[in-house]
Amino acid sequence: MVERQSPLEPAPLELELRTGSHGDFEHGIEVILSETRPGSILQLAAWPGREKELIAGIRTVTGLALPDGAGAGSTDGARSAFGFAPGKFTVVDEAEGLASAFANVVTPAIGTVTDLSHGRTAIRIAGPKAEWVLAKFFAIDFALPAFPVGAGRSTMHHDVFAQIQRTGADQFDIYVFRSFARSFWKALCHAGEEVGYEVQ
Amino acid sequence: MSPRRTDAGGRIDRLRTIRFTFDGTPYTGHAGDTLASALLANGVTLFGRSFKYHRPRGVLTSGVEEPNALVTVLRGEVREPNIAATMVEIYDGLTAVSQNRFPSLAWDISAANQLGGKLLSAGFYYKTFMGPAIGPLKNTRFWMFCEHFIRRAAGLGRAGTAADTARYERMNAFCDVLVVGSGPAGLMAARAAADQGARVILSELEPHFGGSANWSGETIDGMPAADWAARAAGQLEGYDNVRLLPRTTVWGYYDGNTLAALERVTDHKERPGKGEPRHRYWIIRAKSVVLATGSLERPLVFPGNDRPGVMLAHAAERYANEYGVLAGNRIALFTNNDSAYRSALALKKAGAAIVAIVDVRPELSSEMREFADEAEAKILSGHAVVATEGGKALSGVKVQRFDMANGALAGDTRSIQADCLLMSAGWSPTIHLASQAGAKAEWNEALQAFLPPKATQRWIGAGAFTGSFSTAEAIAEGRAAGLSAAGGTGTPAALPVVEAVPGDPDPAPVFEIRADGESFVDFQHDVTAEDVRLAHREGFISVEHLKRYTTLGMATDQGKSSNIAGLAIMAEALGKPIPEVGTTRFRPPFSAVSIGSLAAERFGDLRPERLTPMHDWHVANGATMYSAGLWYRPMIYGLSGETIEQAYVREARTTRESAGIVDVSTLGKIAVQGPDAAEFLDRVYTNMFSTLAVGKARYGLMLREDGLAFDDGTTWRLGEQDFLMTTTTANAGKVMQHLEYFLDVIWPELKVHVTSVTDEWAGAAIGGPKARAILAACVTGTAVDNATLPFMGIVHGKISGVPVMICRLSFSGEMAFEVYSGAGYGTHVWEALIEAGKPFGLVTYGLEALGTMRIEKGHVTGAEIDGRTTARDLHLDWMLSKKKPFIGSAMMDREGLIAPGRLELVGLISLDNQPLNGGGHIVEALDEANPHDSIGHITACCYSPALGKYIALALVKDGKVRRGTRAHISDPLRNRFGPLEIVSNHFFDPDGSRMHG
Amino acid sequence: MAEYSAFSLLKNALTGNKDWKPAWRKPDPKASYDVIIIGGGGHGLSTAYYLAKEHGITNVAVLEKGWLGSGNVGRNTTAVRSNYLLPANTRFYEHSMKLWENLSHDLNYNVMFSQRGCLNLAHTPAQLDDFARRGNAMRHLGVDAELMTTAEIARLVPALDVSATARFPIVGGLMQRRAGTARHDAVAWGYARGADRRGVDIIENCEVTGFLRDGDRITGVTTSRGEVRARKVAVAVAGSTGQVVRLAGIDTMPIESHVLQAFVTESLKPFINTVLTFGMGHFYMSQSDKGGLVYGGDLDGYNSYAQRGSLPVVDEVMSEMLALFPGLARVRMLRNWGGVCDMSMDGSPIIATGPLPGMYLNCGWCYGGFKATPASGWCFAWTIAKDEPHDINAPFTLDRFHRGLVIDDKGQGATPRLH
Amino acid sequence: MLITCPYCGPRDVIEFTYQGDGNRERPQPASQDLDAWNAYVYDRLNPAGDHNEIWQHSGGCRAHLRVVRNTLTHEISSVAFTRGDHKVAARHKAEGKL
Repeated sequence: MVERQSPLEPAPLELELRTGSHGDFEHGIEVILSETRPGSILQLAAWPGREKELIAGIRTVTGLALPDGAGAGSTDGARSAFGFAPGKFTVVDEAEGLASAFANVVTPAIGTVTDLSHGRTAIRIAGPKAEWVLAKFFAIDFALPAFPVGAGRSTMHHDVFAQIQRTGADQFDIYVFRSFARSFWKALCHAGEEVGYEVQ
Repeated sequence: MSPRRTDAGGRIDRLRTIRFTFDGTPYTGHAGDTLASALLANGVTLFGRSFKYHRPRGVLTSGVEEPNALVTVLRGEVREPNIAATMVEIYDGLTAVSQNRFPSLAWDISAANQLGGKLLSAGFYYKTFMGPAIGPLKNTRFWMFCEHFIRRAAGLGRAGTAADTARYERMNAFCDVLVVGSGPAGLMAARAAADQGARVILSELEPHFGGSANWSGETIDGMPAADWAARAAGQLEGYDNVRLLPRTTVWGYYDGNTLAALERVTDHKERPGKGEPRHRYWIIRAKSVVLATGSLERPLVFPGNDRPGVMLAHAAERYANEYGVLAGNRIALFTNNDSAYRSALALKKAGAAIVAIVDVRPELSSEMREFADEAEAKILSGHAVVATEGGKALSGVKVQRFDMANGALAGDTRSIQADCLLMSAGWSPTIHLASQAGAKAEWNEALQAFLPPKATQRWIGAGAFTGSFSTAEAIAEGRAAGLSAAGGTGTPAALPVVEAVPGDPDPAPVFEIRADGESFVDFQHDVTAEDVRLAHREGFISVEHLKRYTTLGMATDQGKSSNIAGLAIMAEALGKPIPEVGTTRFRPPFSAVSIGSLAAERFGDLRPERLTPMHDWHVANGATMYSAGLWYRPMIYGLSGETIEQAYVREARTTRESAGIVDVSTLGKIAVQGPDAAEFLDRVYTNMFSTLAVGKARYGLMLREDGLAFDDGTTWRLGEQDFLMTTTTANAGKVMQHLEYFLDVIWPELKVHVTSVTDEWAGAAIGGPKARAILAACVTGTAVDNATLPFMGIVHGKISGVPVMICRLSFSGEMAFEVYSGAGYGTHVWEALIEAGKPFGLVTYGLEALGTMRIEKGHVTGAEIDGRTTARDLHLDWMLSKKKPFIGSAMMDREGLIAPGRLELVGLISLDNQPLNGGGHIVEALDEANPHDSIGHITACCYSPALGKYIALALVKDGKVRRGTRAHISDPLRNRFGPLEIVSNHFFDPDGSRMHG
Repeated sequence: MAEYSAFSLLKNALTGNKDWKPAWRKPDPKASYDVIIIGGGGHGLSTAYYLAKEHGITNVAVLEKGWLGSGNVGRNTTAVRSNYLLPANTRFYEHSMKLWENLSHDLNYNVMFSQRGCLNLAHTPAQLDDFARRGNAMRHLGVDAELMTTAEIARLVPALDVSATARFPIVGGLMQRRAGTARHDAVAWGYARGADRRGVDIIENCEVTGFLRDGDRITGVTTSRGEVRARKVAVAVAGSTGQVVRLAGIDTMPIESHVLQAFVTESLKPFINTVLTFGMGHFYMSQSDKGGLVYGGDLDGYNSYAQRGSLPVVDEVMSEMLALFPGLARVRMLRNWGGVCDMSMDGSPIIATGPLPGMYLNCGWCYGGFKATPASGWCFAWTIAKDEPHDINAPFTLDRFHRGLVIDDKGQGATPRLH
Repeated sequence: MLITCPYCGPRDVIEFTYQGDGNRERPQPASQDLDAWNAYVYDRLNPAGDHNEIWQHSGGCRAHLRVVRNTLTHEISSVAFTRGDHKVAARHKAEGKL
């Protein structure tokens, strides 16, 4: 099978955007940046009134039980799902081919499946200063009580639209449009210099 | 030891000596000094020159409101002009220079302006410099000649042109309670709120928390107030629900309790840490705000009140108590209120001689008399200062009997020797943020000050900000404010005990002493009391007119020290009470904000770059990239030595002769899915889509509601309920919002989902006589012959192991195909196609060749669909379905849209074999000297390899009926004039035989 | 009243400036006038001035709710230009430009019109062609315009980042040399003084609370200072248009009121000597004679009558400023304020008779109000005096929207925030 | 300015796109009443006070919101999805599909 190319590769990228420790790391590394490269990124959208069936479908296929409420989500490490808009969910799997798995579960009567596996790039930021660095970009409250583990948010930084899921107490997965990924990655690294960052 | 430094006291670190320069002269100071305190300690009295008269000026204040002591701070080539010396913390190597003087601060030529004082009265420039009404200097010429010199005399510091290498960052913060100001009130508020478990941010514009506690000399909880404040701040540091922001000025109060603040992170450091920003721009969204911003002392207005050595009373007190610096050795005070007496005592204790306290009030309280005695100061009650003596430094003052009731002066003037005069006209609460937040301030007669307006947003005031000037009140109000801001019910910590200095907060209502000589109201702008009276004489009596006519309060300090005195003088002239003259609404920012901080992370990176999956391949293979909106696209793939025209002509010609391939990944792509998708498309497109068969594509046109053309593109039916819509690159976002609006607002009953999939697909358009053969050579899993893949047909297959979707459609007019694959496979498929194309002479082409071929075909793009053209203007009326209504159908036939004389799309052929310029106009008769009567303009042009001519598309008045006629290009801007023929926009292969193959 | 001149200035200086008289009287409203103009801003005052000067109609009252010139005439970024794309606009603004060029003499008041030029920067060849189209359109109407190369631009504005590596490199620009800036307040005061000297009553702190009617016909107004009658009532209230015509029972207009922010830095020594606009966003800047850089950007983009802006626009404007002038990062923004713009549905103004008999309408100025001040008053005065528009303002009717005769310089359609 | 999106919670105005006057009634698609169409496209109430307007949370969930906001103070008194907007829903029921 042909290897998918990441927008962060091939790397004509400057050194400080590549694997290694950068910025003020002598005083400790406080965030770790990586690209998670999931095999599947799907958008599932339910027709009004059919949301519960869709959520059930997500459970059937991924085993993830989504709590009630806007932006609610969950993750088991390999698979993640979260709501990002009324009746709409992002579902992610390490493996490819998740779309076909949903084909017979999310019927046209329930809603639609849109495959975005190539169109979105997944960037992970982890570490004690992850909230601090993200707060430089996004005007949303990253404090744990306001943004619990598993939950998702749709937001933007200037022209870059982003979906963010909190996948740990100090870990966030950010989904950005592929065409913006390189610019956003550069900005993220730049913002991380102050606290010392490592690219994995 | 420097002349003015006390032996002990203050919070400066006397063990650490700091070296810096001012105007090239090396000085030393101590850690904790500001530039102002350090220079004062070195006996410097002359800090700057005023704006208009270039008068010598010293330092008036000790804080953010400083109007006089402005300097430029240099960091290598990078200049930071107009910084108050009172706000600059010194560091080793600090280089500061004075401003607005030539050749030097001490000897400034423009000081000659003072001689013309009366001539240069307020608004004088409106009355002259108009010049003669006739002759060579008529109209604006004479004024512009004078303006040249006026501009050079005006202005303060000089801005740099060297790019600033510092970095700036933005920080989004959320909290329950934002406390602005860390005086006793602020500290108590933060503590009370934090104890309730609220998320608290405490901001302080100075380097140290504590505000007035740092210099009041009072005792709180049995310890010096400064120590109490330090302890309180230290305790707050221990809370993990509290964020302390020193050196942070909250400068803006915006809607929704959003506040803007500037943190000066490294201005006080020799050099920043790695990645450390110079300024951090905090955008704080607070559930509630406690405003504990304190108050500002006001100067008195009297002749010579601007001489270096004249200072605000509390400023001198601060310099003594906080920095261990004496503003003078022989100090006189001039006041209308009690607070100056405390200052006198403090300075006496610090080692200065207090030669006199001049008080406009006839009667003084016994406490004040005791203070004076303790300070060994002679009291001159019922007196006023009527003049100051000395040159660039004060040598003495003249005083005279003064009757508060009528402002009359009487008796002989007597001179008092002094090297420093301290003045106090009472205090004004710092209500700027509350005023920004919305309401009008209220005048308080007793305090002779404007008090905060009623809250229109969620804020609570505390301390001097509310007019409660005593520390005991401040502490009580602070705790209460913090408690209620946190919505707390728990019991707060006990109130500290304050041993306050006695004193009546109410000043006498005296702001100006009218005597001979210039009395300054706005120091920086040289606005005198006479200027205010002149404004009154000329009818500029509303406070806004006063401000604008005299420029009172428009200087860098924004009137912090001049506002009230100006109002008082105008009120007296009008015989009205001050509130009837009114106060101006304060606008953001509270104090000036670096532009770098506001641009923050976007400084140097205004917009993100948007790249296609094949971007790196293009760059590596010699493409010249072209910035199209946020995208980058190949313009040409030039060979060495080729001009742009040679390159695109080669690319276009080769494409028509064999084949060419172009990256079309930037086209907007929108998935339109759901049972009502076809119905929805019928409503948004002018033509039918419900009749489109699965596996087929169709060209579609959209109109705006007003009936004008909006966007075009092909839409592919991938399934019964599954469409892939393509839009122009430029309009992708607009079309998406257009669709979402109609689905969400107008037709919520339609079951349709729209999703942007632009980034999901890499797109390559391959066209030309050999295109099909090339695909046949590399596509597996499907045939690509005419039967399997007819015009506008879609097939699915694989290229080099990667699934692809191929649609046969043509923009170039050739037999052409668009090959879509997952973006992650984009480069892989692109390279496979190029490999397969080698034997067939496949060429990569860019935007220029793409444009050339579309012009030859007469296809329209954004240059023709420019928001002013209709489908008819573009000869697309064949696409307007009569079978159904669609967006724009009801309005597209309004009289103005079908009237004769509209600009219509035509083709142009150059008749002199010279290029036709984009943006050139069309005329029937040439008049190079004096061009007129344009009948239209060129929207796109090129050299057409297919026709061997320079051609263009144009929008021309009644263009359709002009086909076959001759006209001229008239392009005076580029001096291009010449004959051309107006033809149909379909230059090449009008019957489409090539693409239908 | 005394002429202003260097001589009168000197004479008064010698007598301690004690003899200066008010620039305009402060009369009480009379019971009736020939013409009432609602709105003591730039347009209302210039209308009164030209009614008196050009048409001999001096029995005129200008009614101002607050203090004279309290609206946009004192809140704009002072640019004056006539570099429009569509002929109707170019003709109108060029007429204004010609009046500007002699305005200080005409008014005997120095409005400091400084013809330092207006330069629109282009960042792609395609954009330069668009500017060429506009410049050529101007030239074909006898208006000055020229293209500048990047090198010429670098010489004119040395502080500008003209490097090819800039995110949006500068490839050239469109220059109108006769464009420039004027002292905004002085324009209001100069027209006020000029109208007053010709007998016009300028009445401040006089809010119009309703219209007097005789059937459909407007016969006067009720105000906070009593009833005032007139055969002709002209409305020139910019952002408040909707509110004022509503008093006459007209509920909807092709206008939205939006906030436009403006900014000024601390005073600097001469830094830039032209009016400059950025092509890849919305940013324009000039420098006042006092030395402050005066600049602005886009509308906040929502209906508002509050003269206060929002932060996102502030950040956007500053970012664009630094994209052009990286040296300004350490210069500081001193003051920021908002004005309420009457945004029309096609970005062009309305100067017409009606919509009711006896009523005359002047509105829809969008961004263009300040530079239009002389021509707006001139054309409006003509329209009021003759009960029909002059050729120059004939296209700016109220009914052009419904008839599909819009004058849409930006091609954005009925989306005011985009004009 | 903050707008409280019913789905995403309070968000900065920078995340939203203004879609204008929410009082405008779009005529039925097949309607030939030109005055009604013109009023819908060009005429505005433009009140000084509470304004019924449409915003899209384009930088978030992308839903369209019906917002009542005071144009004098910018105070927002109500926010709701336009979908499930009873007025609109009722009208569309009445209209049927087309």
